[in-house]
Amino acid sequence: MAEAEEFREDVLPVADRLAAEALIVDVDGFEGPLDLLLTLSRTQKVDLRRISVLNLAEQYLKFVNDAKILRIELAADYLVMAAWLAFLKSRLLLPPDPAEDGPSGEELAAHLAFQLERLQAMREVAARLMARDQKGRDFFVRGLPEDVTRLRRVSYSATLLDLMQAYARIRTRDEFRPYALDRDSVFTMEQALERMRGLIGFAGEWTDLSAYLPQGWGGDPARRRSATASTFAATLELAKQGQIELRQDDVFAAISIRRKPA
Amino acid sequence: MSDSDSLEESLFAAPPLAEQERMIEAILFASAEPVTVAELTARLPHGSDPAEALVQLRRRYEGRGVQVVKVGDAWAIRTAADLGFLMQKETVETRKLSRAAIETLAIIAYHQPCTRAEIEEIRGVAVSRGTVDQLLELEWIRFGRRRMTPGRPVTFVVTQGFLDHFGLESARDLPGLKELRAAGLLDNRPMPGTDAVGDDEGEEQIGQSELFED
Amino acid sequence: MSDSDSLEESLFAAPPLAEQERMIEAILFASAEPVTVAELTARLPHGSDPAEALVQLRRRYEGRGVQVVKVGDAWAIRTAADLGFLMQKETVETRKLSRAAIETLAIIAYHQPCTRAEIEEIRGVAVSRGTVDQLLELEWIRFGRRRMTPGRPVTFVVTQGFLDHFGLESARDLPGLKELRAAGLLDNRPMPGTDAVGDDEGEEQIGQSELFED
Repeated sequence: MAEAEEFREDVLPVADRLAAEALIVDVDGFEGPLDLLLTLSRTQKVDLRRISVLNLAEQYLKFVNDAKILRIELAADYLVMAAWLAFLKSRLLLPPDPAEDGPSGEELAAHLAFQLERLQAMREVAARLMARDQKGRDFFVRGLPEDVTRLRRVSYSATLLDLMQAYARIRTRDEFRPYALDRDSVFTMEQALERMRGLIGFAGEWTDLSAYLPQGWGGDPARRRSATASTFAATLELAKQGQIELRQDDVFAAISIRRKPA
Repeated sequence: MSDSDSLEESLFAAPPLAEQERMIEAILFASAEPVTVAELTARLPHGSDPAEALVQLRRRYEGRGVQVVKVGDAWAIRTAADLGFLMQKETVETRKLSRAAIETLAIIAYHQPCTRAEIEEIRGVAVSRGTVDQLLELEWIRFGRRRMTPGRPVTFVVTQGFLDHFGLESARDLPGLKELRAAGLLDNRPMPGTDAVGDDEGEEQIGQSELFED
Repeated sequence: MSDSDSLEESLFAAPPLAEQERMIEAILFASAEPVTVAELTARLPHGSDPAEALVQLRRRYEGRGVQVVKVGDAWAIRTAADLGFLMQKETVETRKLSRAAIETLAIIAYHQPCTRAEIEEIRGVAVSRGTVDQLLELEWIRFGRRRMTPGRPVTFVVTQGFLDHFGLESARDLPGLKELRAAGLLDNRPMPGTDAVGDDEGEEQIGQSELFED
């Protein structure tokens, strides 16, 4: 049986041989080894259920071999498939060893045929799906959805993608910086507020805000930024409560504060 | 039934069926998105029966320029597909899907719930970054229940938006689904010699029955 | 009319009036703006008579839930005036959730039950009360059991409403970090030692926007 098929391969019509060569050039066009096998299987011109897996394995191995000769780099999964098909071929050709466990060559071949048939079937239904009438192309939604404005409700929207991206953003930030360190360079608004409450009693004169930064937070830029931000936020809060006054003479100029005169 | 009963009923009587039909017609016309029966019930006067009125409304629009269509458990009005040629003005240019994305979508639709590993097993190639992302972004697929197998992988299922886009009443109406099932091509058949995980088979059955439930 | 004229006419025969009516119905439905008779004439097959078909279409919708109405010199389909009350629910103003809120929500979803201190530890900045209040108001989070640690802090968990909104069956179905990376969502991760400053600035801005959000 196998010999007959090999013989048949030798007398392939020229057109088929050209097609086989075209495959080589086109190796980038395949979506993985299974796709390549499916394409090769078409040259057998039979129903996928009647395909000769042995013949197919040989076609594939020849393809990989030709690619080697032409020095075409094949991706690893193509080579993995080649190794597996070589194994399958030996299983199919050699008489079964009764001492050996595991599936028979026929079982493995049947599974490969199943995989090819399934991939082919999924391609066909995918094409049928895309050939269906589609919204926005063949049929259309109301062009002028009506909104009679009487009740207005604000709804906050967020998609799952937003949520996952937010989480990814946070976790990526954390991956290279242990929490302990983060904690060290964050001066919270609560801390700043507590500190400022104790200090404003002494702030009778306009004083630059930077003078209120806690000790040890002025050096490292990250720590200084955090302390500045929280101290500034705390002064805003205190200003809101009417305890202090803020002043900034110009855009981006230094900010000064003082206790609100009684 | 006593007189007082019927009096009470008339106080809270639902509008006549024809009137309910008008109301549903107005609501469906006003919305670009499918409206669920539950939402219709909430918006119609107390005691209305949208399901019944929908049957009539749907019949009324048979053969007309617009159609009353079912999308999962929701309803919408859409233009008749044979008139698409008139609508060049309304056509929205959709981003062309790659072959990988189309196949991935089909695999999820026919095998749902479906893990990434299963998609890769069927296509025989890794699912590239962004393919799943693109389908999620189109809101054609969403995350389903996690599979109760080692690693508890996430699964994907298709959405109402998918059904709406392809004019399907439910996932059961996917073209060729019955034939594929009959041919055993939707079975989860493990490679001979590898241990099938018992749990997985159970899940698979849930998956398939899910496809066929209402 | 000469013979050649009538021959030409039959070659480009206009569709029957009923078919023209269907076409106009579909066009009026799908158009974002009222459509003039001139536009209809241009879009319908040659030889059609939109004015005549419009009269019929208008009559067909008499007494229905929607009406074919004239707006200036153009035509549109509109809700019947007496059913306007049904459209109240249609007006929902959507706003995007702030970055602080979505991050807080994500942390609660992934780490629930989760205390405020834990959220702050993970985000690296203080969580304003307004952010938590907003999420509570949206009914996406609720209070969970108190933590049995000093101070007995309250915890937060996500709600069924959250799962419904994000199309999840359970919070455990959220993809993990590895899966996020596979989906390409963890692309722009800063390499160790690079642009630590930029990263920091970003964080500070989050903090500030959060403080001034309410």
